[in-house]
Amino acid sequence: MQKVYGSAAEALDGLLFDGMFIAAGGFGLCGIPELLIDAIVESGTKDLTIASNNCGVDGFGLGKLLDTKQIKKMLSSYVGENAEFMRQYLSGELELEFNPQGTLAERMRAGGCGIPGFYTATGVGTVIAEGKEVKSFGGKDYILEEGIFADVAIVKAWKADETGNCVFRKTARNFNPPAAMCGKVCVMEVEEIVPTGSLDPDHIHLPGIYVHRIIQGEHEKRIEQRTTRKKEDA
Amino acid sequence: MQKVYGSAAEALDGLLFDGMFIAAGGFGLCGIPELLIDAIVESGTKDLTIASNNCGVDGFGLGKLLDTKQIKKMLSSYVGENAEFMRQYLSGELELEFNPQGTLAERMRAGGCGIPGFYTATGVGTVIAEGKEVKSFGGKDYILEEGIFADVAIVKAWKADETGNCVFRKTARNFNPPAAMCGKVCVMEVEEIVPTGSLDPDHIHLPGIYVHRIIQGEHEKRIEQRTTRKKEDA
Amino acid sequence: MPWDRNQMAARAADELEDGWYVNLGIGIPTLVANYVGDKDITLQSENGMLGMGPFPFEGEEDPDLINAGKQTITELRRTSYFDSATSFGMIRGGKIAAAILGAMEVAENGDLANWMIPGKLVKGMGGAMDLVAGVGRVIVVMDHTNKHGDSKVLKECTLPLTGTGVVDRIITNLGVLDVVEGGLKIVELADGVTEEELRAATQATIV
Amino acid sequence: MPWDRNQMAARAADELEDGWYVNLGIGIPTLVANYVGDKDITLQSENGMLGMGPFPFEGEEDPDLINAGKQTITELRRTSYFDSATSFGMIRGGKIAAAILGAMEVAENGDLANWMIPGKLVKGMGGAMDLVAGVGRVIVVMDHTNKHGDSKVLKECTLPLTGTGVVDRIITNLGVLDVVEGGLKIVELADGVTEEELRAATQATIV
Repeated sequence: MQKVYGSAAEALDGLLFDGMFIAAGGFGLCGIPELLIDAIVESGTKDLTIASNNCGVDGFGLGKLLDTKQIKKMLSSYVGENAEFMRQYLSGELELEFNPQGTLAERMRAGGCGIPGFYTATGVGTVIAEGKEVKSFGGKDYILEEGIFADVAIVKAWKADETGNCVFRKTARNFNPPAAMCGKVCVMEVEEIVPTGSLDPDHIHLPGIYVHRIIQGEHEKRIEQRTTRKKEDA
Repeated sequence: MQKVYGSAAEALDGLLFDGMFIAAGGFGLCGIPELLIDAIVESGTKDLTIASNNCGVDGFGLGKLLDTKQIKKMLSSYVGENAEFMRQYLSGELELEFNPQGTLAERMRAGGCGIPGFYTATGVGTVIAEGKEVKSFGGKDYILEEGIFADVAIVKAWKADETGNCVFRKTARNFNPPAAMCGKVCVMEVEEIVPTGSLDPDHIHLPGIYVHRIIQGEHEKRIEQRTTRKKEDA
Repeated sequence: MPWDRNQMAARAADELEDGWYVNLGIGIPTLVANYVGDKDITLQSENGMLGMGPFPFEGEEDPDLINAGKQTITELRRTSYFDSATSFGMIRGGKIAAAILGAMEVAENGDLANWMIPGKLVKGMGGAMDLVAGVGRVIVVMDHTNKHGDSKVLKECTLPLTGTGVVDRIITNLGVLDVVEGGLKIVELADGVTEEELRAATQATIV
Repeated sequence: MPWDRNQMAARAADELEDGWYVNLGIGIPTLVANYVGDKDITLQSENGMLGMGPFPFEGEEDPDLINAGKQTITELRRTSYFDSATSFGMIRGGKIAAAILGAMEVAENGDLANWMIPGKLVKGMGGAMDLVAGVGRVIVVMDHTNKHGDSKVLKECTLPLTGTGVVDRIITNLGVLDVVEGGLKIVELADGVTEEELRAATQATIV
């Protein structure tokens, strides 16, 4: 069971094909798989459908795949940080399926957990409910949402051991575990690969069973909104 | 927000009523809420419906509530360790709704996550599917299972801080997080209450939002099957 | 004189009860955190955190620690982190006592529109639809009228909805209204605002 | 001579491939762990653990560390713990490559019965229904006949089912059979067992 690869390109070797469906972790630019995104840009794989809460920003994160027009369709909850996204979407070059944020996260988890559909009150009576089955439980209406099953998941963790057990740091966890779960193959990039046995088994956020290939690398970890207070305010 | 109570009886004060629905954590005798079970025995509350993977053993764990005939109905996946359970069940004194173990766990999580129903392949074509809606996804049949919403959850963790953030130890985690989630009120017993701030925010298994009342106490932690090997076998 | 942004935020903070877990939206709702005083309120950030702290001191920003508005923040002693599925599980499951949100339009039946202007603003709903469908109490904080002077408190929303019948209470620069049977009920007037002024600025039925 | 329990377990271990995550049922399947040799196999215990280790040394039993059979066990360097919902999420989601399970009856269409004898044995299915519905490959290990000499490899199961059409391969004391179109196919005979003996002990259609 050799899961550790030398580079993002090697880790993605044999997994990419035009028209494929990718689930990506991250929220905004926090906890995004920077290195794997770069490698997909490099690969030139096109007509991608990507499930990701956001689509990066212009020129960074998944925004890079917009610039190269490799994305055919996004499943996202919020794409407001990205002028190129708007341009492609409004011109009809890019398809967009809005998913409420919690619905998107749960759809990923559901896919990973072998649940093809679940009911939620989120979006009832809104445009999100259009074309979806409505069922009443206890006199209240819910809509059917389907599990997401991706060809490949690209995710980012803080540390992983050689068997793929991994831990995330603070709010960089976000969509990474559910995205990892819903990929037929999950490729993970981390800041540090540690020897197996050095992570406490009670502290592992995502067990190695979900992680098929791992790479270690340097991350820019760009900050989207740098908000601070002055020491004297405290 | 005062969540810490002095005793199991105090922590359950005002929550118990005849005919109520309780979700309980634990697997076998591992990670069960021993002290809260004792307090419910003491309370005399009857006609209980309890969702719990098992029903303890004769004279310990939920088995104590069988001895006092306080249980009307169990939702469980396995009750094979308990002669009194069999006696009451076969004589018609006790109702039993078998739930596959994973379905039971997911039903609890679903209830806690506001999901009234989900589809699973587990049990399709078996007695478990009787009376349940069947739906096809991708040409395969799945059955509809409903979320569990309990009046009270009784669970056991290893340590909790004063805001209810808690951590479990090894396989004593089991059903405790999903059971905690599905209770309108969740009462938790722990081996140690630690000051808020002493648990690493990245290591918390169940955030305090799910935990309403906490007690600390001594646990017997009985072992059901003591299996060992000799040093010379190693 | 109508309330300003900070007064609206302060008024919204009065809605919160000791021990509550609360989600604050972007804009004026964010300011509510400044006015909770001694109350024991735990703020959720729906990207995966309970116990959201203030902005970091300059130079202490952590790219792994942001709120749902993508701003750098800090943690508290009570903080816990979790993934997005768990985060929205607690929202959908009714564990969050209240959400305080901004709005473009609110209707007298509690319908809320706060995520889209067709053909113009197509950013997405983020977590707003999950929040209004899941939390215990939805409190809207917004200006009573838009920049053209048109009422944002309507008989029916004209924009795509975020949720139907979800709003419990509306706090505007002119006062506080509750969604009740048959329309809206005036709970309170902003200092110096008359009932006539509020009624004149309101398209919705006031009962 | 038919295989004994350990030979059946050893044969079942041959089914496992390097890198697999595997769930072993109670009884003979538990013995499979003794025969995986150098292969990198990670055992799941469905009560919430990956990387199940051997029994503890005497005096080192930990009540917080048990397997799905409620036996005290140990952890390994690769071990991770998780809750029951997550555990069955990975089972249901097909992340477990194979389950090796005991059975009361198997039918030629892959139906499996291993949890209940009506009016007699009412213990419950535990995680068996989830496992057979979810894992990549279901391998049954059992004696070919019951203690009365009746075949357990049947045209149709008579007992309440655990799953329909779920079994991929059957390993018995007499040999190895695969569930294929139209019935069962003999893959291998136990040492010294003839095809006639196996056919005679099998009620199911052999193709």
